[in-house]
Amino acid sequence: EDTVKIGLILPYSGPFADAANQLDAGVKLYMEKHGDTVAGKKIEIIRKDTGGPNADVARRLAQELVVRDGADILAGFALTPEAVGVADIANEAKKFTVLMNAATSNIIDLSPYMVRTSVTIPQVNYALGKWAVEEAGVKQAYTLVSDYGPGHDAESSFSKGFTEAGGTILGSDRTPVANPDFSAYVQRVKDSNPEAVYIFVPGGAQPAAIGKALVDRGLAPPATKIFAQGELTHPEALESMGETARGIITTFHYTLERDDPLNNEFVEGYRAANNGRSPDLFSIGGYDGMHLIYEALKKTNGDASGDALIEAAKGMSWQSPRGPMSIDPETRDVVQTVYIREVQEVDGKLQNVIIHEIPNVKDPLHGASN
Amino acid sequence: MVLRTESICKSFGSLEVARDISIELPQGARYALIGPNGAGKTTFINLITGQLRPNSGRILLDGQDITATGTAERVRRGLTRTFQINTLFPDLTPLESVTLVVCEREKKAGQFWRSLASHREAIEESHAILSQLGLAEVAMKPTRQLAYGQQRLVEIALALATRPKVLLLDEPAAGVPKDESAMLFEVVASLPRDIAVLFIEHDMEIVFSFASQVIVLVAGGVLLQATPDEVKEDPRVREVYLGRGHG
Amino acid sequence: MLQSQVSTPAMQPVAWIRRRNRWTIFEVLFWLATLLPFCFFPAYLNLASQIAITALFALSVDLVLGYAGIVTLGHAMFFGLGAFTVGILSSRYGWGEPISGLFLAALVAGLAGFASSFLIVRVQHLALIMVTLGLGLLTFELGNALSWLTGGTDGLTGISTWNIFGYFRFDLWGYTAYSYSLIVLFLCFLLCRVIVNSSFGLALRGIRENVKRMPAIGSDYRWHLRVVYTISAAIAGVAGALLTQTTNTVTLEVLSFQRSADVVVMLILGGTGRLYGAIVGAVIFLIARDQLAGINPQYWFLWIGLLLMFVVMFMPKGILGGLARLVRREE
Amino acid sequence: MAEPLLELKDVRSGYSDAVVLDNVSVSVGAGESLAVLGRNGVGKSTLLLTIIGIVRTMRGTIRFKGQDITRLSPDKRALLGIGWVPQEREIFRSLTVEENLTVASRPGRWNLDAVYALFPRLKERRGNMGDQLSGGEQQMLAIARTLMTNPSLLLLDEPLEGLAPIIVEELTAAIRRMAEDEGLTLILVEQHADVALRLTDRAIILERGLVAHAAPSAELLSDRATLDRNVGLKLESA
Amino acid sequence: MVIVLFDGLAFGMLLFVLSVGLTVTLGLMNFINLAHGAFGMLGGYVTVLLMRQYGWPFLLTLPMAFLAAALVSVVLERVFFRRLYRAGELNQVLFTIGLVFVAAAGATYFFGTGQQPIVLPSWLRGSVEVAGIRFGSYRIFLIVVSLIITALLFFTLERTRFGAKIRAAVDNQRVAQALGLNVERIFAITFALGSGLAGLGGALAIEIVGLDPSFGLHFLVYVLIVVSVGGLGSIPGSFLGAALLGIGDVAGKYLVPELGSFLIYLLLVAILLIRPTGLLGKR
Ligand SMILES: Nc1ncnc2c1ncn2[C@@H]1O[C@H](COP(=O)(O)OP(=O)(O)OP(=O)(O)O)[C@@H](O)[C@H]1O
Ligand SMILES: Nc1ncnc2c1ncn2[C@@H]1O[C@H](COP(=O)(O)OP(=O)(O)OP(=O)(O)O)[C@@H](O)[C@H]1O
Ligand SMILES: [Mg+2]
Ligand SMILES: [Mg+2]
Repeated sequence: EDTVKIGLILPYSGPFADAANQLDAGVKLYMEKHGDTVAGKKIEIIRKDTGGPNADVARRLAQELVVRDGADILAGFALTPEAVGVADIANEAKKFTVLMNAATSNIIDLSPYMVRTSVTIPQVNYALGKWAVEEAGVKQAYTLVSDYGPGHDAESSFSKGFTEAGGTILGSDRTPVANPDFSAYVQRVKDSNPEAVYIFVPGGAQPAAIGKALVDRGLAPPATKIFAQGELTHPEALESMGETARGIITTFHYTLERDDPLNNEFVEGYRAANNGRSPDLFSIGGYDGMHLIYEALKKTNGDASGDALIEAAKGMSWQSPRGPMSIDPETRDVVQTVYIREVQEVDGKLQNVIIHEIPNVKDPLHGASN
Repeated sequence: MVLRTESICKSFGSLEVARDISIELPQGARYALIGPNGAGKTTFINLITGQLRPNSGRILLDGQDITATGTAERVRRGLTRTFQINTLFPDLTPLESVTLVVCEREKKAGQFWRSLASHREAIEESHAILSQLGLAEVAMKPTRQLAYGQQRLVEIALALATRPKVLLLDEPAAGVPKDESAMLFEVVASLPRDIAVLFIEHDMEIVFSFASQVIVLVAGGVLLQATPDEVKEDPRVREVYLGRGHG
Repeated sequence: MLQSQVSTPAMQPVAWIRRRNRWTIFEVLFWLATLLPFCFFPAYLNLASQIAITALFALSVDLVLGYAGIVTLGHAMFFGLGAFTVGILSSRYGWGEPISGLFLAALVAGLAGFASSFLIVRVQHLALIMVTLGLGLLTFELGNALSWLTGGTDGLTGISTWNIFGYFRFDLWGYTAYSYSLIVLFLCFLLCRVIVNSSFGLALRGIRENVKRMPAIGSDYRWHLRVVYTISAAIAGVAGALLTQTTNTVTLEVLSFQRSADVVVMLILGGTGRLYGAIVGAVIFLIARDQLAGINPQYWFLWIGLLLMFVVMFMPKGILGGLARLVRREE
Repeated sequence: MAEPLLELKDVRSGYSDAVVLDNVSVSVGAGESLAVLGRNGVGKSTLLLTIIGIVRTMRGTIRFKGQDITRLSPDKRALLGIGWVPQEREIFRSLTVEENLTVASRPGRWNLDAVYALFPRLKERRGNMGDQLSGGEQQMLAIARTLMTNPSLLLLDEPLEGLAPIIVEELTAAIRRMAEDEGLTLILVEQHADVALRLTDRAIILERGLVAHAAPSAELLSDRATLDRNVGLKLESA
Repeated sequence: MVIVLFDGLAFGMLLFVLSVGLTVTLGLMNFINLAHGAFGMLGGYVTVLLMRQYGWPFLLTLPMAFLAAALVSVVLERVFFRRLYRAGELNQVLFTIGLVFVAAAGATYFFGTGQQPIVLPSWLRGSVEVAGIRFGSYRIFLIVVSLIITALLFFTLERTRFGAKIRAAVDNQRVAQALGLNVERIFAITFALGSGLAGLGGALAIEIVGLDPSFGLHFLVYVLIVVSVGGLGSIPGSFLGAALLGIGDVAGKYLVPELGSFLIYLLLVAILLIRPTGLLGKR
């Protein structure tokens, strides 16, 4: 056997196709840069489409990858439920499984063969909650999150950090996942007139919509601070929001504009390969996921068995375009720098400017539960 | 009296289509209901059978008040009608359609565990009804492919299959050629004497030869109830309905 | 020479009706063909199992859509209820016995079907479609709101299904999964076949053909509709339960509009009102999807879309309808 | 002699699964009126449907006003001046009575006033939706609707069905006026053979898809034997 | 509370512009056009392309969005749809779903899977303050546009003979044809009108709901809700239905946020159970 087969399970079609594409582009970029052989083995990617959040399909695809295609490594997983669906298979088939995006904390507990190279929601938001009180001096806030798993996680971890540092939450609302109009919720926020509002919505069209709704009501920095996870100010959303985005503060593990040679090279390469489209959190998750696989294979000398790879992956640390990162040897989860950014004008263009860095952040829930 | 209505009233908006209609239908009745177009004849039948609810008044079947009873229940109690404008099952064959009616009547239609073919008596009964109406040849063709006149006959077959006590026929012979409509009315006439029949018909020849009593409805109200001969001679009826030709 | 008056040679009516319901050689061959994956495509057994489950789901929809004329865009509601019933039973209460799970799922989904049938029979046409859609979406949102019970979008974890009869273990290859799904599918199919060939089935077709006439022939058609809707919901629940049991996962997606819509598409693709259409539709759609997605994970739906358009243009009664026409032409 | 207004030559037509008419040749001159008689299901309606173009002509030709219309679509034929009154009325349900009348109207002698004068009942019901009419009113509307297109050839499929005797009287008078005074050409399918024969100049009897008998109406009216044999119609003795 | 009503109305008008085209194709023509959203998407991409690539002003792109969708629909209508009018609703469902898939693939191929933001002219951005309440400018714009569309359509479709012709052709195609109506042309024009409106709606909606290849399916549920609640084929019905849904949804979310995601569906089911033909529907 001279090839190592990686089964890449992603929602290439359906509502999350964009996430899959961006992630896939990260994977491709890494392989272009580093070749498709490592430790004497040829790397072969087998792409499988789940068509949306489809746990049962993801699971079946993993099964097929194992029994039919003889895959050695399972990777991808843009969506939490799909990772959940596959955990059993990873266990039973003993396959090294790399979560390149799925961001719910506890999924990694489902299988000892899983590692994560993306981020967890508590990781960035707990830090933001603390920072908001301690550094930004905000005393009370209102939270507004999408009513689904990640949103709930975001709400609770931000609130946890925020209250632990001495802040008060004035109120929390949850918006329907597929919500085209935020005016009612924003009006509720306005009624309670908080110092700051914390937002979590999935990427796509909603960030711009909620951003505009806030500003239409006069809920805008500096009068009212807006905190959010990084999706809120992704490049397309920034463009659509325009001026109104100025001053929004977000927390994230990856910042496109971070001026760092590694990152600049990554962004340039990425744009060149993707019609000028910029990388995002999915891209970096895929990119680093491949890095981890390559490095682990080097370490095992090409041994692609799950047990060998997972041992190799534990404790691995490296410099990524996002900054320094490592794999926690105990939880197999990602440890990395969290960036607090503010939307500011640079060279006449609005972009996310890093105003604070918190190094070596672990997933706080894991810290607590383990 | 098998069927009695007491002061039935109904209006559509400002249009009064039934004013205070009280009629009685004894056992074995062969009554005709005539009147100008738009007089409210079909509406009256709709009211009796429950497709429409009266604004006021009562309907009694066998002495029991059925004003609030649903259509299906009225049919099960023996009050059946046919439609002026064909209301059939286009993709079912006449045989299937009539068998369905028989099964409903025998309360077998809900038996989802028994195959249709095992309801032998029902199928044979419906075939007999169709044969009686001269439809045996087309009984196994989809209803939609039958000529209009044949479809009219299927309409009657469906009604007969409910074994009604009171049969309300809304222009049953419209579109059926003369000789066949005569046959049709012979079938109706030869129904057991305990069935009461009320039929709407614009063909006076049929009315006068099959009806024992004629009810004349004009503008939603009963103008007159009388024997055919009396009706034929009544100047008011001639004026609004018959015209000069009949006499 | 002239054909207008010439009809089929007189046949005994009972025999004519019986002949319509007889098992044909095609049917026997069809079911034998379902065994092929065991011998020839063992690597596809997991797919085959999911196809069987989807086919069962489509079958339940055919019962209401193809026979009673109820176009539903919310049937995932019952599928999902079945799926969650066994999922919750296993993950929260530790009961993973499969057969009893199926019955429980059928019961729960059937009850929900019966309850909602009171609303369903009150409306027709677009309103009916929209009410089913609305109820389906409400159930989905309810599932989301009860995420403490359902696990929300992330899904339930910790489901484990026991061996069937304490003996057959669900293996990685899917031998057990497919055998189990196929047997359940076949049994439910037999049930459906009996139903549609009964006088009740005839009443359903009557409803589909002309609801307005039904009360005038003394039929309590709303009751018929309620019964068939309940049966259909129960079968959909069984399909959902199968999915949970064979995959040990269940997420909100089982309740989604997407699932409701997909199954209707598959059913129409195969051909409505003929039971086999449901199965053929699921088989073709899912195999095409799997193969096309294998070739190109990003654009497979282009080809599926073209397939659907093609079928409508050239086989307006679905694939089975088209085949039936070919066969008749041969005769 | 001038070319007839309408001429069917060896026409075969029917439905996908049954040929209904075969070798039918009929011609009607301008201003002439023709009765079509025959038993139930023999193809009378199909003949009219073939002329208006809803049923496809499989063989043979149809000429109208000197033009071959065999392959024309129904709307083109209608614009050339053929008007058809369907047997089953087929009122537009979601249009009001007045909209039913005006939706396809074309200028000419028949306008709203004229049809309302013919059927006062329709005027009373002008705001009703099409499906809220009584059967007879629908029949009137179907006739009036076609008249509003001011056709030069009128195809009537059992137009008297479901009408009160007094209306039948008025309508037959009107039809006679149209035929005799206004020179409208008429093809009338009617179960009441006597009425039909009194209204028309000539008659044909269809039998098993063929024209079994053709004769002047007056002659046929007295030839009860032929009628009885070919049509099975018992004539009213009115 | 005024602002909540205003926002509700504006949200309703967003639903209205998205669905008014479907009121024409589904409501009037009885054609189950699930590809409605695909035409909307087409209009959206036209606007994006014209604005981003060629720097057209937003307002000028709107008629283009209408025209492009209308033109494409005429071609499709001539080639495909006209064969489907009498093919039954299930075939229409299947075909148009197929078309949505193809459209999504096309959009992905040409524009990628990402969001396509547009930058509105400044007079449509931000808000206007009246009596201490801030009204979003774009929302005011949407309301005005919706009123204009409603008025125009109401007069062309319900007050002219053309509207009657459409309904006649839909009610009974063969009789309409036999009376001399050019049913094919009527259908083609109507279909183009409906699709054009879809395209316009898509273009107008980008600012609020964004645009990506899943647009075609994403709003299907909403537009179906509006059309059925308003009543098939009734333009004022759609308007009223959209306004009611919008206000109900926004006010409900404002007062009982926990019910947020249920509201619109609860309204749907409740309204249809009380009035199965929709608010102003006759069929
Ligand atoms: N759509 C159809 N498909 C197949 N066969 C049809 C169709 N319509 C009519 N037929 C058949 O064509 C034959 C002629 O029908 P048609 O309606 O022309 O008869 P008709 O003479 O007008 O009868 P009626 O006096 O009852 O109106 C009948 O045998 C009928 O069964
Ligand atoms: N749903 C309705 N809404 C308004 N008016 C209606 C409705 N249904 C019927 N009508 C009107 O009520 C009147 C009575 O109609 P009905 O059908 O009872 O007449 P009829 O006596 O049966 O006439 P015909 O002999 O022509 O069949 C008609 O003028 C009709 O237009
Ligand atoms: Mg009547
Ligand atoms: Mg006829």
